[in-house]
Amino acid sequence: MTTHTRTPGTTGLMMEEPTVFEIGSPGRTGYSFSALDVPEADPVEELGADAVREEVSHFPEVSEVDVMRHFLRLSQWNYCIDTGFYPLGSCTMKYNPKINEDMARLPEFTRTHPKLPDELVQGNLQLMHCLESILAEISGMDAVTLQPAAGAHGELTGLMLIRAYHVHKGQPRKKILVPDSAHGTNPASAALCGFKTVEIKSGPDGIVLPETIAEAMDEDVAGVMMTNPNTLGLFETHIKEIADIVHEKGGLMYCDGANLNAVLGVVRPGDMGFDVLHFNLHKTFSTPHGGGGPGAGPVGVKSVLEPFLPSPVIVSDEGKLRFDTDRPLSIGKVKGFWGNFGVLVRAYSYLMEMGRDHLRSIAESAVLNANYLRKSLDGEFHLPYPGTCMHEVVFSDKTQRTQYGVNNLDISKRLIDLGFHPPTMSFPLIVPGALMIEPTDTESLETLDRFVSAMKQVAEECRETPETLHEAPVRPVRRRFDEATAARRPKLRWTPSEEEV
Amino acid sequence: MTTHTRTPGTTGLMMEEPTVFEIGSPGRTGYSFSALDVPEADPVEELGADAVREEVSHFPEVSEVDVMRHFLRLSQWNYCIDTGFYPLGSCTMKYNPKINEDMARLPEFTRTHPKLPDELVQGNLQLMHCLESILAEISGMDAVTLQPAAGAHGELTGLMLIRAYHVHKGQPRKKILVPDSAHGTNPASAALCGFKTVEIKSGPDGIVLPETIAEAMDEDVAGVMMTNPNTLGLFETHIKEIADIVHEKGGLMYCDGANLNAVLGVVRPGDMGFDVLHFNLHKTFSTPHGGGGPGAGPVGVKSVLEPFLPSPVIVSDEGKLRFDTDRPLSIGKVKGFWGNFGVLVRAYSYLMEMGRDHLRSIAESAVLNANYLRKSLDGEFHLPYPGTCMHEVVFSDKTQRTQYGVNNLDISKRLIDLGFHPPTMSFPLIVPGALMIEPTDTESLETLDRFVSAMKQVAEECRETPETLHEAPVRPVRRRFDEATAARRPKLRWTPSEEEV
Amino acid sequence: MRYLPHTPQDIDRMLKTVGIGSIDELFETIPKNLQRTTPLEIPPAKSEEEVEREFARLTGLNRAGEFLSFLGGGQYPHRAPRVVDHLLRRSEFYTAYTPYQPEVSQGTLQAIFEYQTLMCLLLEMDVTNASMYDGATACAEAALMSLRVLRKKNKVLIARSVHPEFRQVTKTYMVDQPECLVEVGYGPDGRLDRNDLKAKLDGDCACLIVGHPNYFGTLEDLPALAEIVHEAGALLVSTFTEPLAFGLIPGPGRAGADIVCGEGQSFLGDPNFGGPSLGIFSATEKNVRQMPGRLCGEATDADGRKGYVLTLSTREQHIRRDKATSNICTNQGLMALAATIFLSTLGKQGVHRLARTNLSKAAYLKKKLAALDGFSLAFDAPTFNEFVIRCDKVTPAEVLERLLKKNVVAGLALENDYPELDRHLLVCATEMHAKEDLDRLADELAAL
Amino acid sequence: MRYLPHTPQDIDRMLKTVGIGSIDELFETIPKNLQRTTPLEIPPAKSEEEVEREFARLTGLNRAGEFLSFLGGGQYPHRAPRVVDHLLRRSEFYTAYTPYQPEVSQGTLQAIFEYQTLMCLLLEMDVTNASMYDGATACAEAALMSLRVLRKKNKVLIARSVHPEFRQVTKTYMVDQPECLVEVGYGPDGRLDRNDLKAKLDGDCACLIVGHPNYFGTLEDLPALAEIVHEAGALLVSTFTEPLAFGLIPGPGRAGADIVCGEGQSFLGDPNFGGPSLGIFSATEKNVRQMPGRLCGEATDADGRKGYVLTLSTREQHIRRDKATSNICTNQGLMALAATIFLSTLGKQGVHRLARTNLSKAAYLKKKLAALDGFSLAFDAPTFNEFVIRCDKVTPAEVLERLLKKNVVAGLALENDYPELDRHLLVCATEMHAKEDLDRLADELAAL
Ligand SMILES: Cc1ncc(COP(=O)(O)O)c(C=O)c1O
Ligand SMILES: Cc1ncc(COP(=O)(O)O)c(C=O)c1O
Repeated sequence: MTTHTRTPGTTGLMMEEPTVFEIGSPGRTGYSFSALDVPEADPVEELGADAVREEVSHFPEVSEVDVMRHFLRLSQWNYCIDTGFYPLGSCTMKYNPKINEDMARLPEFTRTHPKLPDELVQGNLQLMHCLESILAEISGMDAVTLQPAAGAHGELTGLMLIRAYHVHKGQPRKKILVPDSAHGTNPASAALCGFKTVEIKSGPDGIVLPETIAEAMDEDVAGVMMTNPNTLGLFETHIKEIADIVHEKGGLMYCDGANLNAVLGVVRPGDMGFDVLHFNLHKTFSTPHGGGGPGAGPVGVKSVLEPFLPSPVIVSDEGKLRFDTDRPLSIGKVKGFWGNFGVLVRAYSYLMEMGRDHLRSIAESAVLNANYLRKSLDGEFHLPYPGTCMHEVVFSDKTQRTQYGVNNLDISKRLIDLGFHPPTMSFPLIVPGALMIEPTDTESLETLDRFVSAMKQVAEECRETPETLHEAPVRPVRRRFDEATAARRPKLRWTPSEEEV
Repeated sequence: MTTHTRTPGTTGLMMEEPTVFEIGSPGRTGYSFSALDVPEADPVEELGADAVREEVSHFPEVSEVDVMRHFLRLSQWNYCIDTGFYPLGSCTMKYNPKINEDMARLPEFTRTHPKLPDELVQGNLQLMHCLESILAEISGMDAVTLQPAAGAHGELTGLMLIRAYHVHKGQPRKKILVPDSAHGTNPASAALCGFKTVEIKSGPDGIVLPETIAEAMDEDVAGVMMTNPNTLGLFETHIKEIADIVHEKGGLMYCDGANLNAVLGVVRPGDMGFDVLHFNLHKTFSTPHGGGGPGAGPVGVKSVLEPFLPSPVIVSDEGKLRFDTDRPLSIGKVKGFWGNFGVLVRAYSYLMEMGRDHLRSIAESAVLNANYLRKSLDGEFHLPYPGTCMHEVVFSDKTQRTQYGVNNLDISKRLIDLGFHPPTMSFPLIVPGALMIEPTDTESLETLDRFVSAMKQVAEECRETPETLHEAPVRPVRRRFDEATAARRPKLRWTPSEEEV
Repeated sequence: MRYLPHTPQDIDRMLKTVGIGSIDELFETIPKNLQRTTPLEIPPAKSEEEVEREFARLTGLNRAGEFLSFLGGGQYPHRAPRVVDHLLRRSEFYTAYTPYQPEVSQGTLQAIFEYQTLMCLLLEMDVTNASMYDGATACAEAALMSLRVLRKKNKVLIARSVHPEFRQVTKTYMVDQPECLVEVGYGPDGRLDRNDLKAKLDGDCACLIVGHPNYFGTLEDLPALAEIVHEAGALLVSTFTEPLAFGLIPGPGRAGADIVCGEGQSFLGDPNFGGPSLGIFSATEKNVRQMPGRLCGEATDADGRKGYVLTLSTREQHIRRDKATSNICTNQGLMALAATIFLSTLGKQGVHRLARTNLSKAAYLKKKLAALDGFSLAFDAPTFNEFVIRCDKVTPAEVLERLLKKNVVAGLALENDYPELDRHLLVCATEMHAKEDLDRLADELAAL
Repeated sequence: MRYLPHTPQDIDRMLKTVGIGSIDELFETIPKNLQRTTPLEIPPAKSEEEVEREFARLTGLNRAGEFLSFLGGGQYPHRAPRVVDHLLRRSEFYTAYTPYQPEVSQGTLQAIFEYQTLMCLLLEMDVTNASMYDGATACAEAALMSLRVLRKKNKVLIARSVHPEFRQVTKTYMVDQPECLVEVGYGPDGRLDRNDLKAKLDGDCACLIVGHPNYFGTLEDLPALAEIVHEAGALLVSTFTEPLAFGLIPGPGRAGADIVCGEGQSFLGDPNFGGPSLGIFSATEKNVRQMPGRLCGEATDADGRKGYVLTLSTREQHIRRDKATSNICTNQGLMALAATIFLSTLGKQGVHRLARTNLSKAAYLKKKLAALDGFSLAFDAPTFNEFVIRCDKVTPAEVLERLLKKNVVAGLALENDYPELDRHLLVCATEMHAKEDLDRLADELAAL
C-alpha cells in the first residue's frame, strides 16, 4: 500500500489524505462480527463454483480508527452552512436545525421496513398524512404526494400528471412553455416526460408578460412551467392573468416551488392560479442538502389532478390510516416505496417548530435580507433588474468584466479566500455573468454586513489588483482546477498503480 | 457589538472568530420556550426586591445559528485523536470508540436522577457493579470504588484509605515515599492528604532499587506511591521485593495506574504487591478526554482496605442491588453522588467489546508500538534509558540542545507543522528536555512510519536549519504565545470595551 | 424564534438601508388581492420540548419494534456500524450543497470518487455515477439510457422477476411508449424463462433488464443471458436490490452486463421506511457519455496538486437543458457517503464474511422451512438471503395474520404483485436474525 | 479487532525492527513469576451488535422513565437544547486532551475563556477556573483555599443547610483537621441561624460556607452574612446547587462573597445519575494565586495575534508538585463546554426567563401543596425552584412509598441527612414539569 506522500499537514490541523484504497494494510478490518450461530454455509455448494468470487479485489482494508480519521479529514475540506454564509442562489441554503436531525434518527422511525402491515406503522403514516395537509394548506393545493425524491423528480411527476390529465381527456398535448430564466431541470424534466419545450422570453423587467404567453399558447400546449418568484428573484406580477390565459386554452399551470421560501404565508401558488407545484423540502423546509441530497420533492395539485397522483395515497379509514393502491387513473409509481421518509421527518419537525406563528416571518426575513444586500451592493456590481427583489438578488459581472477583465468566476473564487461560499453563477442564462445571491432567512445582519464588506473589497480589488482575482482562490486546500482536461480524459475511479496489479 | 475585525478566513475553510460576547445582537436568543402554563410569578413579590437582578449583563445574545457556527469554528482550531497521531506520553491518547459515545447517551441512563429509589435504577447499579468486578479482576484487587472523578482524585482517595488504615490501627503515619520520576499529581495528592512527601531517587537504569526503598523505609512511612510501568516507560522489575520491604515495615503500596495499558492481561498490580491503585478510565479504557475531562479514577484495594472505601458501596441483597451507606470505617464521600457515571458507561462498553479475548492484545500492541518507535528513532534522538520499554519511550533533546541549540519545545512545535501532536515535555523531571512518546495500542504501522519520517526530518532540520525550529510552528491558526506576559498580567475573562460599559 | 436572527432594531436598520418603511412594502410586487390576510391554518408553533413530545406521540403509534420480521423484498435488515452515523453527523458533510465549488468541497468530492470506485470494484464495472434516487428510478433510467445508446431501437425487455417497484417505476418513466416495455417470464426454477426471452428478443430490443439476485432471491445465469442478449445486439441491464450478494458472487460486469443498477439500502443499514435510500448506477466506459447523473473525476489544480471535480457535465440538465441525459440534479449524496463509510469499515474481508453470514442464515432457514409439513420451496435455483416458500395448506394471508398475532411478520405475500403466486411467501434472513429467531419462525409455522 | 490495527504481517515487520522474535520478549523485564499464564476471568469479547444488546438489557432494568419525579436536592431536571449535544459530538472537542499545546488547541482554550467569563458574569465574580470535578469537591477546595488565604486561621464554619454531600466531602477533604469543620445551624425560616453563627465565629475562622440557595431551596440574606463574616476577618464562601437561580437573583459576588462555588449540572441538562457534572469555582482577583485548578488567559502570539493559553500554572501540581494549590489535573472540561454552549443558547433573555419559569412552577406547586390538608410549608423564607414541605399526618416514608405505587417520586425525605427533619420532604419543580404534573402531585397527596 502506498502511504501519504504529500505534505502531511497543511495547517497543522488539516491533513492531506490519500484515497481510502491507498491506506490500511492487507487483512485489516473495521467491522466486528458476532460469532455465527448457524452452520456455516459453503458458498460453492449453495451457489455453484461459477457463482462465487474469490474476493472483491482492492477493497479497503482499514480499522475503525482509519475510517474515522480518513473521513473526518475529508470533511475538514468542505465548506458548509454550519461554517458560514452560503449564499448559493436558488438553493436556499438556510440553517438546518439540529433537532430535526435527532428526530429523523429515532429508531422507531428508522427501523421500520416499508412493507410492514399498516397497523404497525401508524406513526409513520400519521406523520406523512399531516405533512401532506400542511403542505397543501401552505401552497393552496388540494392534495399532495410525498413520493418524489427531489425537486427535479417532483417536476417530472407534476408534468406526468399534466400529461395524464390531457390524455385522460382524450386530447394529448405535446408542448410545455418554459420561460428563458428557468432552471435547467425544467426543460430537462419536460423532455424526459416526452414534451417539446417552448422557450418563453422574459419581459424587459425580468418577468413574463401575459402577451408573450398568449402568443405562444395554443391547443397543443399542455401547460406552462413557471417559477414564482422566478430565478431572478422577482415576483411574476402577472401570474394570475397568465394563468387565466393558459386555463382558457385548456392548459395547466405548473409551479416550480424552489423559491417558495420567499412567499411563505404571504401568497399561495394555489391562489395565483397554479394547478400543480413541487416543493423542495431541502430548500424551503430546512432539511439538509447532504452534499448533494437526499432531498424530497413533494407535489401538490388541485383536485382536477388528484386522480392521477402517484400510487399509493394515504387514506383514513375510521381513524386508521392505510396506503391505498386502488387508483385506476394514477400515473403509477415514480419511486420505490413511499418517498424519502427520513427527509419528510425533518421537514415535519421544522414545520412543527415554525407553525403558523413563524411561517410568514421566514419569508419576511429572507426577502428583507435579499433586499438589504441588493441595496448595499448596488453601485458596486451591476444590477440587471434593479427593482425590489424577493428572496434573492441577481447581480452581474458586467462592470468588472468589461472594465477590468474580471468575470463572475473570478469574483466567486476570491470570495472563497475571504471565507464565503460563492453565489450561483450557472444561471439564470438571461443574465450573462450572473452572481445570484440568496441570503436566506437564517442569516443575521452582522453576517450580511461582513459579506457586503467582502464584496466591496472584491470590487475594489477588481479595480486595483485584478490579477488577485484571476489567481484566486489561494487559501483553501486546493486552488482552481483544470476542468477541461479532467473532462477530456476523464478518470472516474481510483485504479491500482502498476505494481499493485 | 463589535464585529470580526481580523481576516475573516484563514484558509477559506477555517474562520477567525471573536468571543461569543462580541457576536450577536441585543434581544436575540437561541432558546425556544414553551408557553407558561401556570400563573407567572412576580419575582419581587416572591423573593423581595433586593433579591432580584435586572439582567445578567453582557450575557450573549445569539441565535441557534450563531451558536452552532461559533462553536463549530472553534472546534476547527483543535487537534484531536480523530484528526491524527497524538503521542502525548502518559496520557494514553488511544482511539475513543464511537459506540461508547452512543451507549453513554441512552436516555434510560442520562435521565436518571442520582437520588431515585434503587429499585428504579437497577440497570445503572448492575452496570456499576459489573464494572467494579471487571476492574478488580483486571488489577488483581479485591474491591473497587467508582466514585473518584479522575486520576488525581483517585490518588487522593487511595492515600486517604492508607491514612485511615494506619489511623484505625492506632498508628497514624506521616510520610509517603514517591520516586523522582513520578507525575506531579502524586506529591500533590500526598500533600493534600496531609502527608509529607519523601522523594526517592530512581536507580541508574531508571527504576527504583529495593535498597533505596529499604533505606528510606521506617515506621513513619505510611506507604510508597509508585507508577508501574513507571513514567520512563520502564517496568519496575524489583516491585515485588520493594513491596515486601514496605509491607515488612507495616507500610502499604500504592500504584498509580495511569500506565496500566502496558500490562493489561500480562501482569496485575495486585499480584505485584500493591495494596491500592487507581485506574484512569480516560486513559486505559478508552473514554475520551473531552479537552480536559471528564475522566474517572476508580480505586481498587486489597481486602485490608475495603472497610475504608468511600461510602456508599453497592451491595447485592438477594439479586437486588442497592447503595449501602452503613460503612462505619469509611473515609466518607470524596465526590457528590456516585462518580462520573457517564464515563463509567463508556468504559463498560469498551470492556464488553474487548472482553477477555482482546485485553492482552491491547498491551501487546501498545508495547510493540513504543518499542518500534524506540528502535526507529534511536540514534536520531538521545535515549537516556535505552532498554526495552513498555507502552512509552522517553527520548531527550540532549543531542539537539547541546549541538544545535534546539530544545524539546522547538522540536515539539515543529511537529505541529508536520501534522502531529507533540509528545509530553513537562515530565519526567529526571530527564531534562524530555520527549515522552506514547503511541498507544490503536495506532497503525503506517502512522508510526509517518511519525518516524517526521521526527527524522526534524532531526535533520536541527542540523541543517535550526532557525526553522525556533520559529515553529508556522502553519496552524496561531503561532507560539508569549506565555510569560500572559502570566504576569493575567486576563482571565472577557471584559466589555470602554464604550460598551 | 431561535433560527430567525433579526431583532426589531436589526429590522429597522435594514429597512432604512432598503429605503422603505415597513416589511410589507417588500411584498408590493405581489398583487394585493393574491396576498393572504389571515394566517395559514396549520398547527401553532411549538418549542423544542413540545416538538419532542409530538414525536414521542408519533413514534408511540409505531408498533414495529415489538415484532420479529422476515421482510426483505427490496429492503433488508442490516445495521450500519456506529461510526457511520458519527461521520454523517459532521456538519461539513451534511450541511454542504452539491460540490459545485471544488476548492471548498474536496471532502465531498473525494468521498464521491471513493464511492464510485467501491461500486465499480464490487460490481466489476468501469464507471459508476454519484448516485440516483433509488433502485427503482435507477432501473428506469437504465431503460432510458439503453434506448439512448441504441437509438434505433425502441423496445425494452424486462424480466417479470425484477422487483415489482422497479418495473412499475420503469413503466411510469416510459411515459411516451409504455407499450414498448415488454415482460419476460420466469421458469419453474425462479430464473428467467429463456424460451420466452428468445421469443421476445428481436431486432427492436434495446435491452433486457434482469434482477440478479432477482425478486425471488434467485441468482440468474448471467453469463448465458449476456451471450443471448449481446448476440441480438441489445444491452444487458442487471439490476439488484441486495448488493451485499456481490461480496460473495461475481459482479455482473464480469458476465458482460452493460448497465448494472439497483438499490443500495443494504449499505446504509436501517431501511428508514423505504427512504432515503441509494440508487446505484454503473455502466461501461464506452457508454459513459450516455449516463445519467453526476460524475466525479480526478483533476489537477493550479499548483499541480491532485484533486477532484464534477465532470462530464455536458450530459447534464444545467448545461444541456432539454437535451440532457436525465433531469436529475439533487441526488442521494449523503447516502452514497454512508455506503462508502460502511463498505470501508467492512472492507475486503468483511464484505465477504457478511455476505457469507447472510447466505448461512438464509440457508439454515430455508432448510428448516422446506422440511416443514405444509410448506415447500417454490423454486430450486440458488438463492442468497431470501427465498420463496409455498404455503401448501394454509393461505399466505392466513399465515401472515396468525403469525402477526404472535408478533411475527413472517414475510411478504407475493400474490399482489404476482397473481399466479397466490400461495407464496417471500422470506428473508440476514445477519440480524439470531438462530433462535429463525427457529422461532419455523416453530410458529409448524404450529399453525 | 477493529480498534487494534496490526495484521500478522505488520507485527512481523515490527518485531524485526525491534530485533526480537516474539511479542512475549517485549515483556521480559516483567518477572516471569508475576506474569499471568491464564486469561483474565472477565466476559468474552462482544461484537458491536452484542454490545448494543447488553446495553438494551441494562437499560431495560431501569424503570425511572415511567415515573413522574419531583426530585431536586442537588441535581435538577432540565433539558439542554439539542444543539449542545451536536456540538459536544464534534471529535475536535471531545477527543482532544487538556490544551497543553495552545497552537493546536485554540478551540478548547477560547471556549474555556468564554466559560470563565460566563460564570464571572452570572455569579458577579472576578475570576472563575476552568472547572472542578463537581459542586461537592469545589466546596471542599473552597474550604482549603480559605485556609490558604488566611494562613493563620484553622477553622471552617459550614452551614448545616449546605448540601449534605458538600458537607460530607468537605469533611473528607479536611483529613488533617476534621474537628476544625464546625456546623452552623438554621433558623425556623430555613436560613442560617445568625445567633449560632455569632457564637461560633471567632478569630480562628477562615471562612463561613453557606448555600445560596441552600439545600432547602431557601435564599440566604447574603449581604448581611457577608458583613458579619468580613467583620470577623473571615471569608464568605457561597455555594449553590442550582445556579439557574442567578438568572434571577444577584450573583453572590455582588454581596461580597469571596469564593462562590457549586454544582453546574443545571447547565448540562440531564442529571446522568449524578455525573459527569460540573464543579464551578469563582473567586476574587486578589486571591487568584491561591485558587485551585486550571485557568485560561488571553495571550499574544509571535505574529501579534490574540489567543488563549493555560496560565498561572505555577499554582499547579505539574510545576509545584507537593506545594501546589490542589492536586487536580484532569477536570470536567467537556462539561464546561456544554455549559458554555447551553448558556450561550439561552443568552441574556433566556437565562432570565428560564429562571423565572422555574420560580413560577415552584411557586404554583408550593401554593398548592401548602393548601393541602395534612401538609404545610416547613420554612417561610423565599425559595427558588424547590422547597420543604412538612407531612403532618403521614410519614414522609409512607408518602413516598404510596406515591411510588402511583408512579410518582414525590421528593426527597430529609430525615437521613437531618434527623430533626423527620417529617420533611424536599420537593422540586422546574420548567420540565407541566401544570398537569404539578396538579397530579397535589391530587395524589390530597388523596392519601
Ligand atoms: C429553481 C430550481 N428548480 C429546480 C431545482 C431542482 O431541484 P433538485 O435539485 O431538488 O432536483 C432547483 C435546484 O437547484 C432550482 O433551483
Ligand atoms: C502518571 C500519571 N499519574 C496521574 C495522572 C493524573 O490523572 P488525571 O489527570 O486523570 O487526574 C496522570 C495524568 O496525566 C498521569 O500521567
